[in-house]
Amino acid sequence: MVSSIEFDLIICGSGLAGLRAAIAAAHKNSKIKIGIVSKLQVMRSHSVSAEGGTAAVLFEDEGDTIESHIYDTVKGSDFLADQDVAERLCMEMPKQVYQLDRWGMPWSRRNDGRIDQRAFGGYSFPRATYASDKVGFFEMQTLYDTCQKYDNIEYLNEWFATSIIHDGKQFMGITAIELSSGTFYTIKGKALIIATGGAGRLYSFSTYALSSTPDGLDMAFRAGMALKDMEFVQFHPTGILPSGILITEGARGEGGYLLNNKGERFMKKYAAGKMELAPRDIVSRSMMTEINEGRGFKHETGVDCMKLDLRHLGDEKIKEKLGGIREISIKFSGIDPAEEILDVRPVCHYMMGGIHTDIDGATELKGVWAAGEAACNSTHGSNRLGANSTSECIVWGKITGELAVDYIEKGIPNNPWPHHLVAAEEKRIYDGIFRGHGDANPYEIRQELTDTMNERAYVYRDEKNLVEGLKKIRQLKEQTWKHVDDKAKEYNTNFTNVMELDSMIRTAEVVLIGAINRKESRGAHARTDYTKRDDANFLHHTLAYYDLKEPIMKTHPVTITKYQPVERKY
Amino acid sequence: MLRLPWYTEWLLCLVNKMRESHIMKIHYGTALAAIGLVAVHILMRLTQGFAESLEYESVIENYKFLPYAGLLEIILILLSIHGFNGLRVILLELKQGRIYEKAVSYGCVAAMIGLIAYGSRTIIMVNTGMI
Amino acid sequence: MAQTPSIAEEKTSSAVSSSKSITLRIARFNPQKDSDTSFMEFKVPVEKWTTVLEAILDVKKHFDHSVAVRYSCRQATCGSCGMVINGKPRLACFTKISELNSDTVTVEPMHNFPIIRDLAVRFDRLFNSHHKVKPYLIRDDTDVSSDTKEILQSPEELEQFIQFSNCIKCGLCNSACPTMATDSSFVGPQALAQAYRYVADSRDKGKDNRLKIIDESHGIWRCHFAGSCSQVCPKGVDPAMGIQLLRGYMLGFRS
Amino acid sequence: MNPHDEHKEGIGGMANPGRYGIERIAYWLMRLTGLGLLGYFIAHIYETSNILRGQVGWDEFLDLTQTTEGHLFLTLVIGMCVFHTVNGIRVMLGHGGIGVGKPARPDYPYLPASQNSQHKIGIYSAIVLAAIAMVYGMAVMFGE
Ligand SMILES: Cc1cc2nc3c(=O)[nH]c(=O)nc-3n(C[C@H](O)[C@H](O)[C@H](O)COP(=O)(O)OP(=O)(O)OC[C@H]3O[C@@H](n4cnc5c(N)ncnc54)[C@H](O)[C@@H]3O)c2cc1C
Ligand code: HEM
Ligand code: SF4
Ligand code: F3S
Ligand code: FES
Repeated sequence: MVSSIEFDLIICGSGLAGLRAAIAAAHKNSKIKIGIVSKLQVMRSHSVSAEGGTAAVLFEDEGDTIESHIYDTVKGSDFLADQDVAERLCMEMPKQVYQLDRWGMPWSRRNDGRIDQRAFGGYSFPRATYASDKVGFFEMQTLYDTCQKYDNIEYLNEWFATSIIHDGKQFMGITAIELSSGTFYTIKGKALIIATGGAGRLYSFSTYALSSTPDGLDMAFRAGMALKDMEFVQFHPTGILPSGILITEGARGEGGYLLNNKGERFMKKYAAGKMELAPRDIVSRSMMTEINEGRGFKHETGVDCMKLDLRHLGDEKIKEKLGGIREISIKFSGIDPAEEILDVRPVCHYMMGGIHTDIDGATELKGVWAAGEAACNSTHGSNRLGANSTSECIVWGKITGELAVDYIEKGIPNNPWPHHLVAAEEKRIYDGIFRGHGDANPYEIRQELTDTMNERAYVYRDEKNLVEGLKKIRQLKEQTWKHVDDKAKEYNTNFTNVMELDSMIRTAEVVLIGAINRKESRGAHARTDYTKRDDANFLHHTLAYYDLKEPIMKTHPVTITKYQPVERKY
Repeated sequence: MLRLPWYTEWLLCLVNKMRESHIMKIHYGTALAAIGLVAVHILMRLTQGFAESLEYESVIENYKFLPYAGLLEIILILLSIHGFNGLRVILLELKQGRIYEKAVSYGCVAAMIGLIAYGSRTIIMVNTGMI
Repeated sequence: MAQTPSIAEEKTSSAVSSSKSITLRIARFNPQKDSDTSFMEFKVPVEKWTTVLEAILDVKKHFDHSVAVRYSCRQATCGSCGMVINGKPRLACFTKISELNSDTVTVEPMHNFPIIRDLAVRFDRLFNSHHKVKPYLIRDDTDVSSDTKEILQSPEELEQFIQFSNCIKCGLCNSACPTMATDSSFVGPQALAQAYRYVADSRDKGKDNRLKIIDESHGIWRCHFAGSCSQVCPKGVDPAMGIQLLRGYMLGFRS
Repeated sequence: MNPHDEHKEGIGGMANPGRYGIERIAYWLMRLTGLGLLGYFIAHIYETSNILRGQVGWDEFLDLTQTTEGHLFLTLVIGMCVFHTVNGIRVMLGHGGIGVGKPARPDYPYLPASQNSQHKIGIYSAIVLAAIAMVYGMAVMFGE
């Protein structure tokens, strides 16, 4: 018999989105039992790494408008955002910033006591609400601590979810492994919110936590839900060398310069109006163009890079507003940004794509919602603006949390439990992976996969490289890496690592196929063989459905309300 | 065998109900008060000359001087409270468990009272000339 | 178009010249199977920026997949990777091998936390203690309505608690504290520092409530200002300061 | 119970002078001197109770303590007393939140304000004063 536990609402993932959903649900109904399932200890989620800001319109009295936030988001998305969704984000956000304030968020303050905001890429008003340069960390802390108020939230720390169980009509539960004991569980539930975050570890040069693998996405994918717009991967201009840890856009927001080897602020050539604060896709492309045309630098590891100059900000301002990156660069790169220039390079930073949802965060399966980076409700289209992601997590965390409670309260038909699906899942992971055999080292396969993605599907892409990349991924898939050498039950991360790899291979395929199919350049997807945006043929979302052989690709229309696509210039 | 005085039970009950902050305030208070009093005690020995002060006659004389006997009694009480509470703290941190912790608390209070009673006996008996 | 070369390729090509290697000793222990801790030794190549975590993951990747270790952010913000490195509690991802000045690096699980396996320890007690001190703003109007604005707070007021807000719940302080070494009921520096964090927040109204919670026999008074917590804290939280300031309220030195 | 269940560092870890600097030394000196003084205090009460045995009993007992060992022991007690008192005052000030620094934004590399020179000086003074008192005590006792 498989061990089994039961909740009303299961929240899979405990980043900003997951925790915000938990609070919303617990607050709405103190009777329902909520279980937060996370493969990490709840408060260790990747969201703690978010640095720069959370976008919201707070200073309407000083000239900012919600309308402008909406338009900046839509324009930033290269018109692939669903405009009604972007509108919902921008309308809801101010309230959420104040809500966090009331829960104890240590927002940075202006001298008059109001919450401060800083400039961020692609916005026409400084509206990135910040708390030094540890926004995500403080938000996570605020949400985790606020969760402590509610007795109906249970924390399943270090439980690795492996699959979604449904009967074809509605959600029934999930399967998961409790890491500390190695026990395989079914967790029955009436509703599920997937908040498993992004998949940025598909790339070896990445700002993400090492745990940001696509197992959550893949779980939904295998359960029949579509992955949307996966070809759009954001590369942040400033990943520090050699670690790839992020230097927040806030560094440029506070006035930092990007320099080429002639000592020029080269952004004047590419986005004279916004300079370093153009949207990320544009800055990253500009940097790669400079490097490709020979105006870059070589880091001592041999990697090409550009320079980020913060020296003119002065020691005090850096300590006050950029303390976290100061710590990171001194510690990990041995450079004090007040004294020396930093070596930076575009780095994998965000997945615009994710599980296909509607404006409410509902997926195609009844009883399942998705929120945060794991979801793709199409707020960000083909390029997310900085600071809009934590906002999205918070807004749709709240929305999905409340909707899931509504759904549970209405009562759900008690359909028979599909035992065979649990048995099949057990077979898949234990017979297929845990007891597998082979001599390919899964860790080396993972390295090869992420290197391939870095090499073939980076800032600039073309047919040849993408096809090569896909071929390589499929070769790796065929190798005999499906085995777990660690035979112990307790805390077997070797096992979860191989399951992560399994999901990475499938997701990498979806990214590459989507990129091959999209024969245009839009937002973060820049093809050197199709350099123009092509609204006639590609103003649509990409959907990918799971199939045994290869994903089935479809398209989905973009919702356009007020803003017709125009050329995107900064 | 030393018999515990009648108020032991009552004190134990009180100690049981006290907040830890009250206990620790007493701990600090006794320490502070002791600083001054112990200084007087030692200085008196030194002014009399250390060796001379230990002569039987002078010790008896000291005890019979009521204010000094009072001083000794107060020091006795203060330091017993302070010292045994200190011991309680150390023992409490060394090992945990309901029964053990109860035993430690009660044991320390009992020892404290025992020591006070024993020391007081000396003072009172000498002071009232009962030897 | 000139494609960018693979970063991984470049890394390996330059690694050969500059790397040296050290001996990494990893404590291995699975309470369900073993009777005692043993140490396994591995020779790992290191660069000047290699962190202890990277070295451990290198072992996991190439030599022994079964090393049990907790990690995530690799940038000292998630608090996963606390362990005892060459005798002192530190974050593995925030300790460079080069700064240890030693050819042998020994890693052991944190003290004062029960071991799950190898370097991974149980945090239940730390999380429970944290929960116990009511780590959230206590006030009546925590819910917002449509016309709610922020509660004004000056930068100076923020300064009163921001340092304690930096706590990543890594547990290093609890691992270093001498009281924790024998007292498994002590709330511990982590939770006490968080109690102070909320008490010192100008928006909070729960001071008396919280002071009461920590005023018990294994509460705040079991701290003797040994200061080890602050010495090992990787985030500058300084729990020792927070605890003494908190106690200042209770002794009537502050209000 | 398996000792690893809790994996507490135990008394050995409590002392640990090497790893945590002078503050940790002060911590366990405070403990040891406290216990030592308590031991002495009990003995002292017993010692003085001999007065009840009259002149002969008192002198008999006094002779037992007026030896070189006895004097060395007393010297130690003097040292313990001075250290415990001076450090006790420091600790009480610290516990009251005095001299432990002010909360402020920490800048990397983080130097904890509570581990400051004021308290270090306090600890060193306690040790030095204890040493002086011991020398003085020896002079008085052996100098006769
Ligand atoms: C370095 C960095 C800086 C950033 N800075 C900003 C910024 O300044 N502003 C901004 O708006 N955005 C920023 N972002 C983006 C933003 O941080 C993320 O998009 C956001 O935090 C994602 O949160 P999430 O809640 O969706 O998921 P995450 O925080 O990624 O959490 C994922 C959760 O899912 C759980 N999980 C995953 N798989 C499983 C499984 N199989 N079983 C169980 N649990 C599972 C994990 O344990 C984790 O709890 C940044 C991103 C990075 C990488
Ligand atoms: C007169 C001056 C004294 C002062 C100022 C003083 C002060 C203190 C203080 C402040 C503590 C608490 C330490 C802590 O919590 O970290 C303490 C502990 C202690 N004291 Fe004293 N004390 C004095 C004398 C004595 C005497 C004479 C004795 C013996 C009877 C004694 C026995 C103890 C014991 C056993 C402890 C517990 C040890 C510890 O917790 O570290 N003290 N003292
Ligand atoms: S106070 Fe410091 S050492 Fe302790 S848990 Fe928090 S961050 Fe870690
Ligand atoms: S180490 Fe422990 S004793 Fe107090 S000052 Fe820190 S909590
Ligand atoms: S891995 Fe996150 S703190 Fe070290």
